Amino acid sequence: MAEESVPLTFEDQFAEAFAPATADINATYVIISGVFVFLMQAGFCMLTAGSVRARNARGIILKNLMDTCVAALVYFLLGWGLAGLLIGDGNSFIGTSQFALGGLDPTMLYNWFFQFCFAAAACTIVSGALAERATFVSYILYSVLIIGFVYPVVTHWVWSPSGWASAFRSEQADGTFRSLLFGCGAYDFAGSGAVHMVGGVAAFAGAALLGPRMGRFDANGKPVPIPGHNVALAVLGTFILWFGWYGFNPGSTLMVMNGTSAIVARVCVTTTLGGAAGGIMTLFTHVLIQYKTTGKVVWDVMVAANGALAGLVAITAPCATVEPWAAIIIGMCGAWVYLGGSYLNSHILKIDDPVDAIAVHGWAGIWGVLANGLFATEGFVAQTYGTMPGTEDGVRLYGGFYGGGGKLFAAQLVYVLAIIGWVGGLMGMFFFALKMAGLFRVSAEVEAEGCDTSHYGGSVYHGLTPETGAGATAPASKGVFPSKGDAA
Amino acid sequence: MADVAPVLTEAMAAEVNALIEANVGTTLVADVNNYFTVFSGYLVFFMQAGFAMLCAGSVRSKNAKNIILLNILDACFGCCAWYLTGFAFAFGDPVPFEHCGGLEGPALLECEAGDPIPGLSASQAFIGNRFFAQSNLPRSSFWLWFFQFTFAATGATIVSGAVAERCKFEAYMLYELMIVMFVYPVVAHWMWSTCGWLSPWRSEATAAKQSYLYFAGSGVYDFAGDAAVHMVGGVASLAAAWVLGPRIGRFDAAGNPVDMPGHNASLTLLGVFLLWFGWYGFNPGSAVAFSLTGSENYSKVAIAVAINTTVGAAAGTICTLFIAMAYQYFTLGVVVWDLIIAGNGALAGLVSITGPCGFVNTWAAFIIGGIGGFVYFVASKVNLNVLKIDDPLDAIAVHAGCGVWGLLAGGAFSAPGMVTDVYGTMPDGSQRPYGFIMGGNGSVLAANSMAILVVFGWTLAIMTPFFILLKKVGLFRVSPEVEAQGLDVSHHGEFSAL
Amino acid sequence: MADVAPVLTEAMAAEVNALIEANVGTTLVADVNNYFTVFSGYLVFFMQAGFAMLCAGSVRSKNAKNIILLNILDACFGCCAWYLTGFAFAFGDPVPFEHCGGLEGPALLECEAGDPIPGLSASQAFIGNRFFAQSNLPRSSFWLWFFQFTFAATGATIVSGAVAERCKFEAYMLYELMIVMFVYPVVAHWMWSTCGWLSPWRSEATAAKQSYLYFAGSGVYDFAGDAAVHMVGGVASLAAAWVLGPRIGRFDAAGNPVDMPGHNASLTLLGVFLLWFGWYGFNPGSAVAFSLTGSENYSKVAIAVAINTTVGAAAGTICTLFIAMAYQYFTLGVVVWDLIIAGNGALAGLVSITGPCGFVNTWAAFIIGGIGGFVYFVASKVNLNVLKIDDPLDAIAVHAGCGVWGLLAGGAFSAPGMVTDVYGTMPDGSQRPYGFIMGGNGSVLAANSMAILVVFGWTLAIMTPFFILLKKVGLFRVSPEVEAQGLDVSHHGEFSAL
Repeated sequence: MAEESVPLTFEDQFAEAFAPATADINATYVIISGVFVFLMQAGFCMLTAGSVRARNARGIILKNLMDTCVAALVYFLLGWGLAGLLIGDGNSFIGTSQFALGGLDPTMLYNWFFQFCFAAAACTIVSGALAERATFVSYILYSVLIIGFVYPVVTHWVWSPSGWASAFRSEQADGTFRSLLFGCGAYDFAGSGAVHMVGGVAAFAGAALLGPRMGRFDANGKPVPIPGHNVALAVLGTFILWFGWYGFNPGSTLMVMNGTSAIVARVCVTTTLGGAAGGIMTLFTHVLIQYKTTGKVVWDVMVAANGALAGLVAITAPCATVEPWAAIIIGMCGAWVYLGGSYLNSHILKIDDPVDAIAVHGWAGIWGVLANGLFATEGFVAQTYGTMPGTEDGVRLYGGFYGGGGKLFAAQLVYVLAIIGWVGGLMGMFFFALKMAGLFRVSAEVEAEGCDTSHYGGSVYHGLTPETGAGATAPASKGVFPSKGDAA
Repeated sequence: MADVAPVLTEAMAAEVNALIEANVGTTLVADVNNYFTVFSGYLVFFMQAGFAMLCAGSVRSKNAKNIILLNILDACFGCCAWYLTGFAFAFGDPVPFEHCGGLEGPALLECEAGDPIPGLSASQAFIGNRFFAQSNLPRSSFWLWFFQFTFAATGATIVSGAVAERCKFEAYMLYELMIVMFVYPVVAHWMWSTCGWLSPWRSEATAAKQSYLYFAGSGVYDFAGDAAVHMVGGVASLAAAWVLGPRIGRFDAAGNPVDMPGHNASLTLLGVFLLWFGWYGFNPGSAVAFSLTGSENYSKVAIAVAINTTVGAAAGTICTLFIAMAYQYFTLGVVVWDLIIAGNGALAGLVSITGPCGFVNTWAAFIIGGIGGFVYFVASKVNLNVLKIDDPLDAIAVHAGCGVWGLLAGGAFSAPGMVTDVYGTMPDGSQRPYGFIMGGNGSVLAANSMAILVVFGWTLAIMTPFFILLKKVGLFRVSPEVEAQGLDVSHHGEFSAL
Repeated sequence: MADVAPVLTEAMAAEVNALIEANVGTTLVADVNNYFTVFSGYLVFFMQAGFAMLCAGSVRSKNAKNIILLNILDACFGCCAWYLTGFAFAFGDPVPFEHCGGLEGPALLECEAGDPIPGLSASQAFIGNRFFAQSNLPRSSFWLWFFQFTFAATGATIVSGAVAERCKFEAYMLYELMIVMFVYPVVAHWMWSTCGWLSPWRSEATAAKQSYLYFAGSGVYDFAGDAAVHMVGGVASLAAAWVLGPRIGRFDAAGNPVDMPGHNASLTLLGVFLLWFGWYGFNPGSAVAFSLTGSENYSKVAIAVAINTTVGAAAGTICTLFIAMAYQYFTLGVVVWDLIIAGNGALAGLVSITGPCGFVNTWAAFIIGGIGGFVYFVASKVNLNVLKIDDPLDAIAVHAGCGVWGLLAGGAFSAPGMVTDVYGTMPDGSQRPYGFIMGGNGSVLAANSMAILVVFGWTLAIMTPFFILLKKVGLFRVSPEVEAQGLDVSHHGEFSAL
């Protein structure tokens, strides 16, 4: 070491001496953050399990478990390679190497683990939207497609050093700089677009093609509420998700040393403020609307829980680049976007989304990406993305509200439209093909009875009589609490 | 080392060492510590999920949705309240020697040794006064903001159990704002700020306007918040449950308590486990540092805390379970191992060890946790049978009762070496006071007793009139019809079926 | 920085480097590693919550409270037992070179190279003998105590599933003390202590009184505890379930098994997810270090483990689900995707990869996890249909069955480079033995097979007589009336409604 670079300075010495420890600490940080993100699988599972009727809970839990497993295998074989997140010389559309982790430096493996957890999260968003009527096989096929192709390509666009929408585009081999989209690239720090919108748009395509559950709309086309069977589970899921978000957002710094812990702490703060503002604003807006229309005041816990999630989704893209006060505004607007999206879905488009995944992840995700074009501050952008390559002053573009001009907003908008087009187009075709093949939806009899008895080895609850409340939400037909039919 | 010829002069080596220290201190170590603290904050945040499940399982199913909503809003409103004024009142202190920034060498030394910090007022001992809505808060302090926010939210959520099944949703929101915006931050300031009048973190600079340095010669030893978090929450629960009155049917005509078991023991115990898990952020995280330059293995503080936490909880659970079994055996003649009592016993042990966890040996943690279980059991019986206060989750007995015991135990069992590890030595280099059982004098006990008194006084003095006012204007309690029917039907849409 | 001469000669640079290393190595890196390990311990502790939910959901509702109580007491009694003797038997070894403290330079070298450690006895290969009740345990080793406690508690809790719905509460407490105080620590000592007779961590100093250095030339490669944790728990489950006999109604008059599904699959799967989450502490944490001075990117060990853990679980789940589906399709002609089987498959994959996770490539983890699912499925059928053992949670098949497979897989798939990363080279600087499929010889397989045999022998030899004794004195099983009625009503107060 020493002989290469004599004479040395103290600075060199320090850098060299601390480098191994710093790298290791950064790697632990990413791994532990990834473990938190992994727990979001449990959160999604509990959220959807509690949000469906008891007779379909077992199936939805199985789908959630399986998409985790499928994500691990498929992301290993295909997804990571197509995402090409560490490859600077890939093309701007898709990654083309490191399939099955071949050729990946072992010291970089932590990135795979972290990204796998993200892929699983993106995939599992859809399970709720297709709940109670999609077949198991179609869901597994969907998981393979989204993890193996659709999702990684989007992440390549925005997070790879060569992606067309990426703000990380770097020097090419010949020393020239790649041009950035609108001179800035899209800022999607932790994935409002790449993760949540992908899931939300796929959910939209799936739910639209699958059609509503029986009885979701009455003869006049008015939506009839089909509440879930277990609020405690659903809110447990929400809390676990929020907890996992502390791996999702702050973990996306991918490092904690060399002063980045200040960014990490700031992301914690903005994430918290965004979620809190979303929860409060959604609840109050909902109460207000309800009071105006029906004259009753009802504080609905599931609305608050979804609102908090919408706030968290909205703050996911801008969490590192906005001021704390802006996080509150973004979370609040996220609440309204969520409520508007939910209304649009159920009352105008007549799409049945049992857990409001489209509104929470799709609509709030769009808002989160766009909000970055408005609220990103110059200083935080520089801190997060570094100086602008190939320019003299090194200033990156920042949000329109700070006088940064409209180019960043334009880039964010193009990025949003590209995701909608890509995911909506591909997944729409795929779900349509499934539908044509008759693989997509369970038969009407099975749906009426609930999928668990016939498909998933019995009811989720065994040996219980429905408690007082169960009758209100799910008719106590033989499908709800049957004795288990055949041997396992 | 021995093999290398000493090319560096002694002076150069010393300078290199100083450079290393400076370098390690400002970059690596600060980052590692921030990393540690924010992760601990995540675990503390997860305690919200624990409380939600604990409460949801412990109430009747007709009120489950209501109490879960209270719990999720705790986090949301707590965050806003902490943003606006909470952090400012608690930690809005002038930074010592901030005014020396830019100076170097002898000028810096002179500045540091000089007069008290500019901007320090006498009121600073009582309440912080800057950083409202994070204005001017340096980014390098955001980790503290986040970590302390999770504490504030945890403290506030304690009350939701005590007022369950009968409190109006609107009243709870007002209470939440009140406690996180003002009541809790002030107590936290007293105990933990570098300026607080009971704090052992004071220095000659921050205490400059007062006549003493450490209260009772030691300051209050409250490592992770028995006084600031648990007692504030527990005493507020006492005020709330007392003003609110018992649930319909909780006491029969003769005034004897009637059992009202919760609807789902699995959820309750899931909540206990989540809380226990989160406590590993709460207690060890309160070290707020894992590594210090110039101190070998500073991590031993946080690790000893983790062990004490485990041991305290284990001892609390076992003691409570056996005490409850014995009690039932002698009164009713049957042997029953009550799960819910055991779960509360775990929480009692955890609360008891929260205050002294940084200062006591492992064997002492067994004793503290075990007695904590006993304290909880007695406090719970007194509450119910003597004071006739209806506390659906036993929040008063667990958090106020065991919080008091934890502070007293800190005065008794604090071990000299461990106190020094946490607080350093006295300004004159002598040993800090420690527990009287360990051979020290009574100053820690005196200071901690003072903390108990002032927390009781402060919290009751503010929260009782507040709750009475709410009651007078008819905002506090739901109507008897709604209560009989369950809050979920009328206020929160449909039933939580399960 | 500006004050110091900016340019160093090579010799000076070396000395500066040494200073930095000493400084960073003893403080920062040690602290960071402790942090990593303790944090992993928290996650492992959280597995208690996972087991509690898994068990609660998998039993009938009339026994849910009982089994949750067993699970919370596992942590509590486990803590006491580990404090008293567990840690001492497992890791109570003389510290190598402790006696050289204070020596320097050549004297130190001579001392280190010299005779075996004073205080080392031949029995040290079998069992540890100091640090009872933490006496004389240096605080710098507390991190190990805590981390290993969470392992002991996890191993013990496995049995609660196998004895569910019929075991007496008092018997379970005695079992818990027995296994954590003695049975588990001894096995852990064999595998993981620097002195243990099967351990690959031995050195010439610690193995001085034995005729060999590594058993079978390699020692047992058990990274995170297939032998010590899962097999001990699984084999004890076998003994317990066999002595206890099946639940009433589990087999019909003809001896055919009758299904007894659990009451709440949501809770069961919540438990699976929490366990999987906790496993990220269990497996990667077993590296017990994330950074080593003098080794670049030591974190790669723990990271590879995290990935292998994920892959193993995923492969296990998928394989098991498809095997179960195919089996049902061929026997009954219907396609059913059974959730509970898939959940157990995830656990089977996790257990299978626990032993070899530090030594195998990612592709091997797929194979190990997948075959683990198959092993679980077959073991479960054999248990139920051939041995007629009633194991409500399939704990025997998952933990003992896949534990055996994991050890065998370690003998087959261990990759040379990864073994070196974990254990270093042989004392003579040559490559450690590795798996026979990877081109190595059979020594790892031989050593791991020996581990399987001795764990079976040791655990059965102690636990079977113990359980039989409990049965003889009538302490083991509840009366048929109580069993029929459910344990919750008679022993634990009211129903857990759900």
